[in-house]
Amino acid sequence: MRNIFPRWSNTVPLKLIVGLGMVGSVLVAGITYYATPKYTRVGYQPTQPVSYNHEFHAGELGIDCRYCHTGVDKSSHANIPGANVCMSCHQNVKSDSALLEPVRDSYYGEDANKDGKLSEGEDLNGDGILNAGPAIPWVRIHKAPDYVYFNHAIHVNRGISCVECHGRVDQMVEVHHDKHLSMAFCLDCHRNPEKALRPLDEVTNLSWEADLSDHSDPLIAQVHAGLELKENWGVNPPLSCTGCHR
Amino acid sequence: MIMQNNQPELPSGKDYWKSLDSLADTDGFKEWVSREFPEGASMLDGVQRRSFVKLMAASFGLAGLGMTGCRRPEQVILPYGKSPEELIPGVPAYYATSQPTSRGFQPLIVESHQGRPTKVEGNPSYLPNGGSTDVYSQASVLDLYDPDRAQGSFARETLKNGVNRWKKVSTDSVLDILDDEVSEGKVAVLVNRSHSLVRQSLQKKIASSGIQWFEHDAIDYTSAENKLGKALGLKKGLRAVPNLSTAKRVLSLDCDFLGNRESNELSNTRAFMSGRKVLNSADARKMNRLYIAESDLSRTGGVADHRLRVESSQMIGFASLVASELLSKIGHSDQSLKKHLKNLSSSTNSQKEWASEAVADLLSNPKKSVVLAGSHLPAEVQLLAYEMNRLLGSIGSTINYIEVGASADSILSLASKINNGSIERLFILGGNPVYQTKGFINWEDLSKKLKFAVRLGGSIDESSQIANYHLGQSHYLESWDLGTTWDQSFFVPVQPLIAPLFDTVSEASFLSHLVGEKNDDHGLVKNIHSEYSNGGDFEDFLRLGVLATKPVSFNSLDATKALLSIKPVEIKSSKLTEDNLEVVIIPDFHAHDGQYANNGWMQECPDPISKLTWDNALLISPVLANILESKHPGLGLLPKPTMLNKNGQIAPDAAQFDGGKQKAPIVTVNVGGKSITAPLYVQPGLADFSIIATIGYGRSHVGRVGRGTGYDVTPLLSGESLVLTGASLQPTGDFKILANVQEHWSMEGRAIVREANAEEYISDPGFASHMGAESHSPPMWGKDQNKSLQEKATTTPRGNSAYEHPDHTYEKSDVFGIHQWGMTIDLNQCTGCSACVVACQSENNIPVVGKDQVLRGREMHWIRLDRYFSSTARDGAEIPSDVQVSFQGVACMHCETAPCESVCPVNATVHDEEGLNAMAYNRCVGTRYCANNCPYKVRRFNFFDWNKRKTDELYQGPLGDKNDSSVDMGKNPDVTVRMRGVMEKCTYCVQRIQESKIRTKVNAQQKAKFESGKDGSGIQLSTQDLKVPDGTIKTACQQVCPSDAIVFGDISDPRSEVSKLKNNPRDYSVLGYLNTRPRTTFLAKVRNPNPKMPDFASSPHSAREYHDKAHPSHHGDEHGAH
Amino acid sequence: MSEVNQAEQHDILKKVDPAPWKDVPLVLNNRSYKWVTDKICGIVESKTPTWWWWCFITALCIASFTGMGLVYLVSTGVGVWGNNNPVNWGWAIVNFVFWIGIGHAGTLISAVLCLLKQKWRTSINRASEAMTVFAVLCAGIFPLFHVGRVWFAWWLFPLPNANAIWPQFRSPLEWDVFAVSTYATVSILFWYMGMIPDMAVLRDRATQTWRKYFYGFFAMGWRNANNHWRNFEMAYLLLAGLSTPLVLSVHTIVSFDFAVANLPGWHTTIFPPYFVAGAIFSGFGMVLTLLLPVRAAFGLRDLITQKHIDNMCMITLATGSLVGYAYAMEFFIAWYGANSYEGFAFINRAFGNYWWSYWIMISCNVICPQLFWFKKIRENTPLVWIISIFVNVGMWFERFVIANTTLSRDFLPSSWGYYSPTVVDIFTFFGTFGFFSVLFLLFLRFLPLMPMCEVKSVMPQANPHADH
Amino acid sequence: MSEVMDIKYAAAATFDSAKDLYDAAGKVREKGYKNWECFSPIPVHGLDAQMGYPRSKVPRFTLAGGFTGFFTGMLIVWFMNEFDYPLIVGGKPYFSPIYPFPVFYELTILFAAFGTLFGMFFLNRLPQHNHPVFEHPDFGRTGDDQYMIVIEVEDPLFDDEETLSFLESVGGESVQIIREPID
Repeated sequence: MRNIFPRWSNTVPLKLIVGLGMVGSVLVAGITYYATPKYTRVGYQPTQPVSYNHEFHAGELGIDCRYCHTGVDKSSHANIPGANVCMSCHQNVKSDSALLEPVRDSYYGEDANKDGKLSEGEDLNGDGILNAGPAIPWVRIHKAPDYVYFNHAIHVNRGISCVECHGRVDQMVEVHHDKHLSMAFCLDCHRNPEKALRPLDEVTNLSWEADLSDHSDPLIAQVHAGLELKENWGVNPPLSCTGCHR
Repeated sequence: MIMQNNQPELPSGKDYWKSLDSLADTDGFKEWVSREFPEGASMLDGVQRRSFVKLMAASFGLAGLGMTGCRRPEQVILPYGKSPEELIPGVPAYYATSQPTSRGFQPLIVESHQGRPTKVEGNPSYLPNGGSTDVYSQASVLDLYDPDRAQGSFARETLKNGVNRWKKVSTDSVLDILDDEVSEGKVAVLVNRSHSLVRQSLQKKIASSGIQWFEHDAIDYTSAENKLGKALGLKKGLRAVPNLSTAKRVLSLDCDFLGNRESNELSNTRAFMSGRKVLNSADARKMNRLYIAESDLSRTGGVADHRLRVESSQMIGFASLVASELLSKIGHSDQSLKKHLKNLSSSTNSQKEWASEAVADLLSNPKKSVVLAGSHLPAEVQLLAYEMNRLLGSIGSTINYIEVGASADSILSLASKINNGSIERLFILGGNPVYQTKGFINWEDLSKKLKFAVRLGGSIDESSQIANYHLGQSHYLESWDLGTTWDQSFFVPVQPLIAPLFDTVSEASFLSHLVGEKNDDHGLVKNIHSEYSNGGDFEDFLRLGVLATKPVSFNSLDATKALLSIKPVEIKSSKLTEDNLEVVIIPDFHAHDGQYANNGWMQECPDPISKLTWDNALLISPVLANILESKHPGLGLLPKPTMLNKNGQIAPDAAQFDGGKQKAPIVTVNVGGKSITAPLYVQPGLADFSIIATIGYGRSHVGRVGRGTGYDVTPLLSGESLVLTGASLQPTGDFKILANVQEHWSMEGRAIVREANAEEYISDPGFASHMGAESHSPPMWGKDQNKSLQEKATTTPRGNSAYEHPDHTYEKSDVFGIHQWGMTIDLNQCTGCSACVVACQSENNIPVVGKDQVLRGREMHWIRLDRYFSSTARDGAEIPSDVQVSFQGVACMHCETAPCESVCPVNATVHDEEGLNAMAYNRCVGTRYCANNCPYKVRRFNFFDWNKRKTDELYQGPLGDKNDSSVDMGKNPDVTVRMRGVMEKCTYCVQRIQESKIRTKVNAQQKAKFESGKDGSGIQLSTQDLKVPDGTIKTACQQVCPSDAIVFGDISDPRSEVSKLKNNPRDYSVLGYLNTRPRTTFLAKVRNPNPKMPDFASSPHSAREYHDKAHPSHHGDEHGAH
Repeated sequence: MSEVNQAEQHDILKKVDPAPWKDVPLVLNNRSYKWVTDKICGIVESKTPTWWWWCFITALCIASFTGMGLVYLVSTGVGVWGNNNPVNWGWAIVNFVFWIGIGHAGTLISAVLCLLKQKWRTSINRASEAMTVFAVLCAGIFPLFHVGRVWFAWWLFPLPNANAIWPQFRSPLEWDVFAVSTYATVSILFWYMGMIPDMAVLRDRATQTWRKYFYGFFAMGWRNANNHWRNFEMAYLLLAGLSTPLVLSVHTIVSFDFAVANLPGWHTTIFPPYFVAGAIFSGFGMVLTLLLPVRAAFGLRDLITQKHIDNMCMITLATGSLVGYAYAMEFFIAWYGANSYEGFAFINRAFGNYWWSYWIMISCNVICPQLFWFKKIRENTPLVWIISIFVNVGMWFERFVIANTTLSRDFLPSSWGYYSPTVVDIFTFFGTFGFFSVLFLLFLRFLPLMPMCEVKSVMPQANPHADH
Repeated sequence: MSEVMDIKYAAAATFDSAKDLYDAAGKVREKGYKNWECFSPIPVHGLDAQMGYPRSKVPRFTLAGGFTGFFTGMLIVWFMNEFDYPLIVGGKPYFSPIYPFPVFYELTILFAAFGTLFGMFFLNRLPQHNHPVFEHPDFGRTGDDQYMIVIEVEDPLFDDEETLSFLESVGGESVQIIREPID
């Protein structure tokens, strides 16, 4: 009888093992990078119906976040401002800019002559009310899954800044998803809140940094400041399911 | 022919509001949207509609519909064009309103999320109810979103084959036609009884405009007051309003004053049960005592200390017996009256001893005792009860008689007037008279005589079938009204929380339209308020929700003459036998008088006593059952005793359970020529020859939920009494499968519900801890036995276990809780009203699974009400006739050493640092091991996509229809809606806990910041500042409970209410010997029997059953005791 | 190795030389090696018999039931099964334990009997190992698919994820994951390693090319060299040594699913030994059920002798009686423990709502095997086969009794219920027999039914010192 | 030309019974051959000693595997339930060597089993699908009922004639040279 397999076949097994090992590790690496929120969410930047410029308003003009996002310190939702908020300035500023057309539509609605009063032929659907116009369909960027109950009020009021989850919005012309906001992300902060805690006045100051006077490393400075606040305020973020899942 | 028809405006009930999409199609909805969400309206048309629905969902913040977190479709947020000032998205708003019912207006506070009413609570400003609600108010919010509602107005077209089709028309057009018709004259209005002042004021105007007025209710709660008024020869009604908080002894003559057969259920319960709160032996000594003589086993009977089974038709005799005992005991002078009562009561001598001892006890508590008579009983009994109360001196102390207006003309006179042609045009408002009266009124003929008829109703029902037009009636959460509570001590408003979803009209505006008043109902209510409040602020009234007033009380008069006029012949009802049975017709627990027949929550909420869902049955006594079995062999009513029954291992089932499904034989009931067929159900505790039938089921024209459920009793009705005699039963040989959620009725001598008599309690307050396996096993806590509740809660000492338990104290652990949550349920306070069950369902988005799934044992209620019977009879084969009832609300116990947690392979159910047994739905893979390992069986599994699929298409899986999303609008956005394949259970309303904790922290921080004025870095907050104050958090079940049986709070705080109760000697854990250390513990039940009574037992039956099983040796002397 | 002279070696060898099987030869009619080789390889090399095709197609059809059942289950929900509250488990877990139990005999024969130097195992161990592997595959289906959200079943494995949450290792189900997967893997390894030399033989005999390469590939280039044999034997012995504790642990852990729970009738320390005994019992039942027809079909009477059948019957008898003892002991402890809940649980088993299943179990598991006391019956092959079937039925019912009686009537009478399976339950389970048969038929067709080298080594020719 | 077509690999002789092989093997070893091997359809008892082989080294791999398994298990459980995300479960300790023992136990066995099998492969230099000895015309029968001794050319004592005659002298039949073709 003769050999069935050629001589070179003897080296195949070894090559196979090495090959599979490499493929496997690439696969794992690929999944951990592409199939996790780090990749799937971060950078999501839809085009909005109105090209609102956060960098300009929040950055240059320095309008406080809470001026528009009124719910953020009272409610679980931060709340997208109604057209009336925009118009409180833009009635005077750039009042006829074409970019603001949707805003004006939404604000005035049936009020054709924009006098705020119900006058002849304005009440189109005849309900005796001066209805507002179509809402501006802002595209949602940050969304926790339905079974996660994130509450803005408690974070903002206990010294967690917007920047922790939303990044430097004051440097974004158009807002994008900056942090991956996975459960691991939440847990990380809930385990060591001192990395994020800051004085209440600085919560909406996205560029704030802990006092560097007696520490060279900003991180160490932050942790020191944070630990003090954590102790004083009795901060004890929940680590168990009930904190976020109900 | 009017009996057969289809759903309104569509050939088959199938393509009916498949989802929000098609909801958005309906004009009414579009209009509503344009008013509620102006910005959305314009997007409703054409291709954008679909997207609009999505947006609406977003702006509603409907949380967690389906739990797929992985895929994220692009979502849009729609802000307001002009944001309303008061509305903060994500923060619920609360409004005071009330629900108009035939039992008076129920004061409510309703929770609203972004304009959607989601949860109903009682209005605490109405003190008699103390913020509690009954089961019906809880369920009423579901009706608002019922897809089978009449979505606007319809015109009836009868096809050649006689089938009715309904064509959608605009309400205004109907109202215009109506005006012309009214001008024709010969108009009548038929309404259900109401306590609305708006209606009252309009009624006058209507009368003056020549329109005739008739009222009807199948269950007429005002009948007693009218009978009594007439019997005493008054022009007005005389309403008995008991004041049970001061009553020490109560004798109830077939009066279910704690149940749905009488008015004032809530305030009665609250007042009466407060007299049974036992925290120490002093309370036990002054505990009140209830005697009841009844035919049905009512919830009141379940609470009673002494219960006598007497057929309702025998009540005059029995009442006279009691009265004559009373007269002789107080040495009444009037001999003729004595004699008269003697021979009235001649037929009831067997009950003499019981009656005389009861009366003696009533007399021993002067001014603190009261006699109550069921409203369905004849004038004679009402009169006797009144006179007894007068003689007992209770009037003014334990019971008040207030004057009310006489009742309007009855439906019978309406019928005759239609027949003689003096009425040609009829408006039927509310109620459902055609369904309720078809037993004695031939509507088919009447409808031919009518020229024009309009029906104003919430849904297209039997009464719509004789009408030319059906006007959609607005839900009470959509309309304005103003009325009084039953006791007439308060005015309460009805204010809308949401603009009408559809093109519907409220009763008030309909009536005002009738009299040509064009002002809107809001104005109407405002005027009436100013009229009654002599210039009080309307806004304040709406904010508070109540306005106190004074009922006209009646100064008592001697009823002797009236009593003497009772003729013996009238009451000499022949003796009852199996051939001469009585039928007692009562309101159904689920459907009430039929108005809740299409309410899924009510349908699935088990009847407290019979534990039936989705059906009603004819209840008969075990005695009658045995007779029937012997008369009709193979009837299959009672199961053959099994081996375990025979050797006394377990008690026999009260019905045949075929593979866990109750198999009930169907019989024909004949009464005076009329007959119905219905399934039989053997109910321990019934009077031997009574048949209890419930009204409200077997509706022929009802939505998809109620269709085909139950049997219809109305053909038997005669228009006079609800108690019919001369009935007989005839088996048909058929069977019906009934969805009974509790197969086994006996506790089997297990120390689950622990009970003692007052005397026993006084001599041994800790009796509960001397029962159960743990009482004779080494102490669970081992060396830590004597630690305080707080230490135990925070450090979870190891007791005898081999493990070192994690420590939750602040110092020792990185996971620590500043609260430790716990609950107590006082078994002595529970009457079994089941409001907690529906409240929980409403609060926690618990799905309805349908009869088929209930039959398979898959009901989803997080809290269930276990009902056990116990009796003296312990011979295995017999079903007892005289039973004691014990209720036990069972929800997740949040065990500290939870058996469910340690068997979950994926950490889906774990403990949180505050002692909650958390259930992370989104982590659950559904091994169901936790449910197996739960000794209390409180975990519920989503076997199907209950929330996504229609209950009748579950088995079609992805091919089945999607559920009506309209119901989703009523869901609580703070609670995840669970998908198929995950486990769920009671969470102690964790959403409420978290909200309160967050609010407390936020407030503490802001307060401190405000005070310090600094950037907050200097703020010092102690754990005390961050603790939620005791009583802030009320779980849904706790909030509705009229008798405060449920108390929830922080057990790490020794001053909290719950801690105090847990330190009460009555406190015990169910199955404590398993060392599960439940955070929910129970306060043992204390009964208060009268040693002199013939049916006295030295200790409750259940307790004796336990001792018989636990210590068979003592068996002898146990019985020697009595 | 240092210089050792001939004589000494012989002494040493005499010592290590196992006692030869005196009384009955394990291969009848003193066959030659060649005969053995031809016989066993012949089964694989000969043309496919028609009966094989019929069986195979039937089995495929039956197997499809499982497939359909599972598709319906996953698409619609666990509700399509009969499970309810309180009986949240029901057939799925019953079937799982049943199949796992079946598997055990294979490992036992190949491992335990090997350690015990039971030479008669050689002609039956390959087939029973195959049975083990296939049974475990069938078993695996049920715990996997009984979960509500099977697409998340991977959460049971300790894999890192974006939610930063891990499995919970206190749960017996988590232990199952490790036990069953380990059991499956090791059984396959053991089975495959034993086949390597036989694959080599098939390779060397092969005439068709595909066979050359197919068997060649799996033979891994085995050369029958003594160096190979030396490491092979050592590895075989070690695997046997590892499988023995494994097989005991697996069913112990399976029994923990019940014993670790706190329910009356489950929470008992007797479960592990009693489950293991039951497993071996049912396993041998299945081995008989499978091998007797095979023996007839391929005329292997010289290799699977009456001696083998006798031994298997006796083991069945022994384990059956063990199980019977366990049943009795449960009742005794329940009574002696004086816990009313426990006491009721057992009375309810025998006389309660599922009494019939209990008595089926008793008659099949305890009474039936007692017939094996009689030589006459042991020698009546058809009868033995029938009894073996009864054993299988009985053992399925044992698991049914344990799982259902306890759950349907546990602590609170208010939550008592009744469980009955749906048609989907029944078909899904029925289908697994088809699945099993498909695999076993393929095994018969393409793999050596018996370990030739082992059979040969227990024949007289194997002895290097016998003078002839 | 033939001598470039192939190269000598070894001298082979076949035997008919285990006994013959056994005895012959003894002689070969005494002769002092080093690179030689016996081929047999079954593991012949005592042949290892006869050939002067030491005890197999497979157990070392098994042991290594076992230890790895046990401690991997322990590490996993400790890391996941105690270190990375401690959760309160049934009031039980976060980590204990007791409750997860089944996990350690199973992993021990799993890894040990892998160690054993792959240890055997490694020591036998398997898989090796191509080997000169396969060139022997009826090598196939060594799996069936024939025994064979092969002395390789590499052996210092190897010498065509002498080795062949020696093999015959110890009772070998069909003594011949195995040639390996070059392809």
